[in-house]
Amino acid sequence: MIRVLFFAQLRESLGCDELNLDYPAAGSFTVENLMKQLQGRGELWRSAFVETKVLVAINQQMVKPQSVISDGDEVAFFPPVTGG
Amino acid sequence: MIRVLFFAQLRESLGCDELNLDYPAAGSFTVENLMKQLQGRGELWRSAFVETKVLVAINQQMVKPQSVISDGDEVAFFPPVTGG
Amino acid sequence: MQCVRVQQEDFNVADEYHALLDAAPTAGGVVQFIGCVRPDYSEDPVQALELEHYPAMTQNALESLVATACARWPLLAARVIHRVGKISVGEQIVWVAVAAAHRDEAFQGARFLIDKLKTTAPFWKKEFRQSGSVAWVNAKATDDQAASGWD
Amino acid sequence: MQCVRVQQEDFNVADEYHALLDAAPTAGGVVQFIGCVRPDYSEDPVQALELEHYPAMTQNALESLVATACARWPLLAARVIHRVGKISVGEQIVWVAVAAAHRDEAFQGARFLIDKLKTTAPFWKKEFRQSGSVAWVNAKATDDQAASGWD
Repeated sequence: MIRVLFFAQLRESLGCDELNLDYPAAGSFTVENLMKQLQGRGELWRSAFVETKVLVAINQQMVKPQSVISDGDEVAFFPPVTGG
Repeated sequence: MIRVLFFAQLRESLGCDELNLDYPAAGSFTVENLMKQLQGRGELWRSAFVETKVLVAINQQMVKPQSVISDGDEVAFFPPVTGG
Repeated sequence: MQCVRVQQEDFNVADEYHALLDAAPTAGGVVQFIGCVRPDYSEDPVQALELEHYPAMTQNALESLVATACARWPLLAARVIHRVGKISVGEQIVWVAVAAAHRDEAFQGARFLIDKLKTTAPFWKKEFRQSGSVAWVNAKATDDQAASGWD
Repeated sequence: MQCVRVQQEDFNVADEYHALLDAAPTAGGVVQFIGCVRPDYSEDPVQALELEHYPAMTQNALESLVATACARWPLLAARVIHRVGKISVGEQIVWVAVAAAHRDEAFQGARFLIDKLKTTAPFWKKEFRQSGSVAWVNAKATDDQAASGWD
């Protein structure tokens, strides 16, 4: 199982703050693989991930798209941060 | 007349916080000229101006040794500042 | 001593400053940065911001920044407070404070913390304008440049 | 709005910070630097400093620094308070604060003011140690370097 979270603009444009996905059985599963899978959910999802800059964290640590996701991880997608 | 002030270590080593000197009659009178004149007051004065770094202000503005002193000016000599 | 807080309530700079000094009695220099909701004088002025964050990550992200700063400079204390939720124009958003023996470390540490916070801590601002319009704030390229200057 | 004060009494950072914000209601970033009498852990520790100054020059020198900072960066407010006379270990000596629309100007303005103050404002420190020994503090080469970095 992977818990996937969305924040800010991304959460609003997807109309979704959280998904729980089955962890794929075979091979190493990266952030890029997950993003491709999410884009397959429809045009809304495709454009959200392709047309805007999206950052990603695994278990609350910022990571790169090449990073590998393990079963049980919390993966968060969000737009560039604007705090401070 | 020139009012000459001394601060901090310089004041203490000279045992003098203020002098009032006649303005010399002839030519342009620079800070360097004044320093040479003060060094002529004795060994204490010579060493205070030769062996330590001395800053100078004319009328409360930091100036260079080449600056010209006018009659009526206030000239202050002091060691490098250490505020803040 | 390090201390990071994420909270809805406003904070009192005086209390925080004194707590910082108590934690760093040998400090020679203290630098504090306070970020406020800046009024703009557009035709449709901003009246408030709403700050969303990623609660499970925020505290860790800020603590990790503070730890990095303390490893990079000899800091005696480094603290961050960041508000979330609705914040009106003129109000305080963030407080970053660093105490050190000398001013150079204090300035560098404080600047590092706010520069990195702005590009790595999971906060997002939404602007509420007088007309009722609501829009997310875009990240600034200048913030990315400031942050990458420390790498 | 600019404001420079040279005084014997201690100052209250909270009051000064709020007065600064009142003078700069459109500020997005405020940077404050506070310099304190740092305890040293030598065998003969410093117990107090005495700050001598050149009264006729001090106020002008600080005002001129603030004016230079305001000409160099778009600052909304810049203030300096510097104490003179006897100051004990742990007490505050100097407060420099700058408010600006953005943090970069605020950090640069504040750093400029304290760096230049340390090399151009006519203050001199004398150290009083536990044993009763009294000595003038020497100027630091690192302060000259920091100040000339702005030229």
